[in-house]
Amino acid sequence: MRSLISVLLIILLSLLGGIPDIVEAGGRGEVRESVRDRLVFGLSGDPNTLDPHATTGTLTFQTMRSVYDTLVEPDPDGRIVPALAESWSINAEGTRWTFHLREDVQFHHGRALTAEDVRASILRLQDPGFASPSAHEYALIQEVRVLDDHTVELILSGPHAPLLATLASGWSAILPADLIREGHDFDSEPLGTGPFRFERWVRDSEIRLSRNENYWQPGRPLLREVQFRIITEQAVMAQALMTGRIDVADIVVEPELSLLRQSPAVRIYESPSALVMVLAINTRREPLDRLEVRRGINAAIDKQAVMDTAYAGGEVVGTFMDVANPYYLDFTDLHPHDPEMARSVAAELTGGRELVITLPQNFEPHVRAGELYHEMLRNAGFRVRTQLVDWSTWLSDVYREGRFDLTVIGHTGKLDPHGRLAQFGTDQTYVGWEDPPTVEAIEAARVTLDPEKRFEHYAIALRRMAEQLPFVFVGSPVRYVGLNAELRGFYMDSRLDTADLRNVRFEAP
Amino acid sequence: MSDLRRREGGGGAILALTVLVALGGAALLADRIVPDPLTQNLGAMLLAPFTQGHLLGTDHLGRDVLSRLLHGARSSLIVSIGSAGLAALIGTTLGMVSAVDRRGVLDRALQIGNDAILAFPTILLAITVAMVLRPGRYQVTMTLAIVFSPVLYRVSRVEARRVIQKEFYQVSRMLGTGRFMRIVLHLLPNVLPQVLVQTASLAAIAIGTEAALSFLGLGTQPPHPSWGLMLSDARRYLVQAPMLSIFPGLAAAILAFCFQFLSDYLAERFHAVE
Amino acid sequence: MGVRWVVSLLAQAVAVIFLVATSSFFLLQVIPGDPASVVAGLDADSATVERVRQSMGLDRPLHQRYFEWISGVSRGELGVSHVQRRPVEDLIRDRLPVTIRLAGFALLLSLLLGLGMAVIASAHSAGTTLTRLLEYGAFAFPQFWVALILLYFFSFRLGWLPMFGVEERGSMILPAVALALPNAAVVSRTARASLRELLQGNHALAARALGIPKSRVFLIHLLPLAMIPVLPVLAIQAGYLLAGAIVVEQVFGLPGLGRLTLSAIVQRDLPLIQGIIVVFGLAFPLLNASADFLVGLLWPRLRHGQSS
Amino acid sequence: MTSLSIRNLIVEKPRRRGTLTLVGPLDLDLRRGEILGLVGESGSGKTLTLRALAGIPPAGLEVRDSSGTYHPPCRTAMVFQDPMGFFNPRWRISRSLEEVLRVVRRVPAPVAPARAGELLEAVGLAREEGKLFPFEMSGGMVQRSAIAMALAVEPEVMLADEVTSALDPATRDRILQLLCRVGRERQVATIVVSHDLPSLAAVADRVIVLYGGRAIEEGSPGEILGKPRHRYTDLLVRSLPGRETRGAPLPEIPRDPAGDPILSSSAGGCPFARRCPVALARCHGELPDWSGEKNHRFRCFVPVRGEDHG
Repeated sequence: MRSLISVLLIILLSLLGGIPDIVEAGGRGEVRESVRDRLVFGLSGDPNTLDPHATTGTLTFQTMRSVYDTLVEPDPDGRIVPALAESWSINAEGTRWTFHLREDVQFHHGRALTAEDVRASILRLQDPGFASPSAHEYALIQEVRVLDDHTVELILSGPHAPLLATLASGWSAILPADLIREGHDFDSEPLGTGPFRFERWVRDSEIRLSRNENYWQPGRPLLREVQFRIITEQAVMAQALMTGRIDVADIVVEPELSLLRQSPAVRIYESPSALVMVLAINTRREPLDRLEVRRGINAAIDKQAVMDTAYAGGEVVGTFMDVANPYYLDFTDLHPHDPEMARSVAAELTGGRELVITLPQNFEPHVRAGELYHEMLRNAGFRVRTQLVDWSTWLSDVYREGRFDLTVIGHTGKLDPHGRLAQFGTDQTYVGWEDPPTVEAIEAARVTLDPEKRFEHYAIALRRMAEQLPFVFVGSPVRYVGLNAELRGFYMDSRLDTADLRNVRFEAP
Repeated sequence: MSDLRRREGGGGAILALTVLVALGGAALLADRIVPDPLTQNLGAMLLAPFTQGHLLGTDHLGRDVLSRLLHGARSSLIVSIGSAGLAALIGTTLGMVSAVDRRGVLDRALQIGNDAILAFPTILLAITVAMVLRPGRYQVTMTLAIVFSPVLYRVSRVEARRVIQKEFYQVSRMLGTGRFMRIVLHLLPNVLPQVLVQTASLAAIAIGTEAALSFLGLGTQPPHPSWGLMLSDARRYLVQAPMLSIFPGLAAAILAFCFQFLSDYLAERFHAVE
Repeated sequence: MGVRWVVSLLAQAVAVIFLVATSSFFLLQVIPGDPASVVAGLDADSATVERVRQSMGLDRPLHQRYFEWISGVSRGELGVSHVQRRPVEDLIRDRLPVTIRLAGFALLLSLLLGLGMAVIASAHSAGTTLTRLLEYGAFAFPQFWVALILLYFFSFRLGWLPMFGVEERGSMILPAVALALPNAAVVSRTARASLRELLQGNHALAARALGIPKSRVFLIHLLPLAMIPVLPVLAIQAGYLLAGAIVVEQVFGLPGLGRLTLSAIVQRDLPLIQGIIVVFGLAFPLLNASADFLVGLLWPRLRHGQSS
Repeated sequence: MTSLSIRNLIVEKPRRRGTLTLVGPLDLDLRRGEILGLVGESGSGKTLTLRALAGIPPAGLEVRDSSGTYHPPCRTAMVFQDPMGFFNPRWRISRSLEEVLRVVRRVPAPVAPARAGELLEAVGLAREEGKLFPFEMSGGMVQRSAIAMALAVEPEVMLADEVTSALDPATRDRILQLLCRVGRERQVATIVVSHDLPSLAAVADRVIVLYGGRAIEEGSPGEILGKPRHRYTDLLVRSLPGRETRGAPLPEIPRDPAGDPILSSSAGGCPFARRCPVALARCHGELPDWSGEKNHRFRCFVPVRGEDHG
């Protein structure tokens, strides 16, 4: 008996070992400030790394946007405005870009920002050994020349209009040159010039940031502390927001959206997203290689119903561009919803072949949309089957290798339309749709710096796509963020999908 | 004494069998007795039970919950019975081979292989195998069969070795009964009872595991229903439509109850016979 | 328990782990999905993906990678995570405490619940029926569903317990209960069978015949004895607990090994998945051995060896 | 001076249709210090009788006497056939003894170890041997410890169930003698159950022969062994080894066509009637009353005469 008790005691003690920190942490959490200057930001997943050069994951940029700055940045009106660079100039050929840096910027470890940091950051992005997934966006930069401490020049092999947008994106974060040289662990200890300094990261749990007192924008940021809480279960996220445990829920979709709308403690922040939701069609495969079949499929889909039911509302689009984009053109009248026409196509042209809809199961709305497509196509007389695959399989099988009939995905926007359209019309994309006029137009737009001329080029490409239907273009949804009703100054750039927390504050009660 | 034991749980076992047969029948005839489980009605989503002719209401795409439940029974029955049965086949065969292996080399190898499978975290093994086989209801059946077979391997090996040591088996060996016949005549009938008990119990566990795999997207493929998939879909609607989770949850529980009842009943009976 | 016993146990464990490691390595090569594509993301062109693949070392021949990895494992190095770019053993070490605490708490809970159920079942025939239903229920309801229902009632509705994370007081209670329930059923089944046998056995009879009260016989004499078959079962169940943690940690947002495993699988972080499997593979014989040790402690006859 | 007096002890099993009587009705009277032997083949109800007397009948069985219900009328202690199973395998012998002393006799904890030691010495063990676990002892030592355990409760009646059958022959007699010696010394009435008639006869003051749950013959050991009267006892005695005098073939007790003697006894007649080679018709219908003298009585319509044994 005594031995049994002693064993139980040992087990018990080892378990109780964890309790002090639970109690301590719990006590800390209870503190209620009179004027709140601490933000708890609910994040739907854990970033893989905090190194913005090493990933394309939105979660990294969502958190690191507040730790790093970029040379230039987008403003709410979609223009690109100065940030670390006070001003810049581009030569007539578009091959020499000169940036003048601010002189009052300090890294979090106290050293002032110089041109050398910009050079080191871009070289790091280009380094084949480092293998940044964003490397291709900098491929045209042949040389980064430091003219003086605060002037840096990018020498391009040819004109490349999207570069400015690239430099304004999260992956162009400027890292300190000295730490890059030392091989600092940017994966888990990020250090930049941004409004908040990194405090700690408990993986799969939280990321803590604190105010950068020396931030170059005077009086910013307003918050003292930002805590990103990782909450993967959407239902929990919604409850946490309603009960005040978190102040921001980074992504809100149905059914939580309608729940949150009813809560007085919650305000829903809406912005048109830069996403284009599509039912992608593999145009390499028989019978999908025929335009009539694609039109039949397109005609079978009630796009507004899909947007409303699966994606919580949004506007229907007729081509490969989001509604809010300055380059958007309305082609929705080109192919109306027409179940009758779809039925005749299904009966006459598919030869009874079964179409498989491959669904990525990482994002629930896509699965729901897939179920809707399945039913709509079935009703029109198509033979359909649905196959769920996980995100990795989707990426390699569907996206890289083009092994699918139909698939559901949302194409994210970038600051520059090139980010979305690059490569379309060539045989490089997963839909396999080849169209030389489109390729030509996209390439012409890439090397053209004048926005109006670019618009004309892109218009050609977008019209070709709207006519040729390599996708069923469904719509661009609204991006919903759940906010504490007392929160002010929140801004989410929907094209970068990251929140700007510099002006966020709580309204005094 | 034995009649007393037989009565214990006998009623439960009959009830369990009745429910199983009824479920099986309903699953087979689902096409005839309930509307199509795929038909969506976007105007009638998340209806409460007993409204607009939907006995158990509708789901988030306006599909009839009762039809999905009955059609889902098919998946659940196929997966649970199929995987447990296959596992019994694999596990028992290998277990008996292991037990009769005279030199012990094969036995040793099988044991280490078996331990290796057991050392894999169950769900991880299930996920990995399910990914290799690709998602789907038959693939899940195969996956679970592989995951479950070590349990039956162990049981049948232990039972077979017990039988081999008994006099009657040794006698039949001395009498010159062929090895194969010996296994069929003496080993199998004596190993089978315990295997049956475990198989029924595994069938019950399969239901929960299938649901977990559906939760991870590796089970039955939408829009076709399975209880696990329905549960997984319904979890988002816990607040708005709790009934959506209650029905498939209960159905899964009842099916698992039935298998457990059968397993326990068989165990009692065989215990009594011994 | 002589030296030979320990050596053969060790040899067997090494063989098992080697087999687990090797089979997991090759099995994972077959699963669809490309780690480089995941890291490179949607917008990368094929040259970038290729470069990422090279940086992961995935362009080298399979056998070379295997020998490198397996020799690393033998030195206790599990490689570097493709996605998180940190040593796998660090990643696992970071998450282990949460999962061990969760699993330990759940183990304790399942022991208490299970024994309690077994006692109730043995005390009353009505209790037997009730216990059996509870046991069935614990098996029958899918774990993630139980977890969600618990979350819904105790956190959302009643607000008694925290809904995510590990910081707040009592944050381990709901996950541990969700995790413990199926185990409690196994414990209860085993303890119930063992108690039933003990109750009919000579020792119970003897104690009763000498006039020791029924309740004392039950609680003081028999219950500790009933624990003996429960322990090895518990050891096997501990393995299942770690597996169940994948689902439970996901629902309750606990930063443990289960979450790590799931994200490793989703992202095809092969070294990480392999590392986790090896750690689990190590835990399995370890748990079995510790159960044997505990049984020895509780049951002197076994401790004194197989001499009698 | 009787220490136990029971009338019409019955052990029965309630069933859906009527009850099945397994033992009795049985009358038992014991004096203090008396050694009573209960003898019978397996299935005759010996163990059941003891367990009924001790108040621990198997589950599902009911015990009653002439008063309607049965409670042990005095403090009883029981020693079992399997001495290992008697003890908690996880406890040292002294711990088991102290448990009984403290829980049953309410001996204060500080005194208990000394009392346990005394008991061990009383059964011929050294005090230090109490520090052993049951499995570390020989069968004889464990059975001695079991007797010490029984003595610890200071019983008025001691019940010994086949206590020697698990032991080797050399130890067997010594244990039996020990049991009877401590019983006489401490004036404890003892019921010893065995199927081994000769060794029982060597120690008992009185022997009762059980068949099918009924007492069929009772008397001093010498009388029973020397002049058995009931047909069953007769066959039993004649089948003992070393009795096959004059080259006569070993008598065989015929098989019971109904299988279980208990089942045939519940029909109402002599439980042995179906196997009895000389049974009369009435033997199947009723069980005869006791006949014979006070120190040797039997229940048989066709008793064996003395001269049959020559």
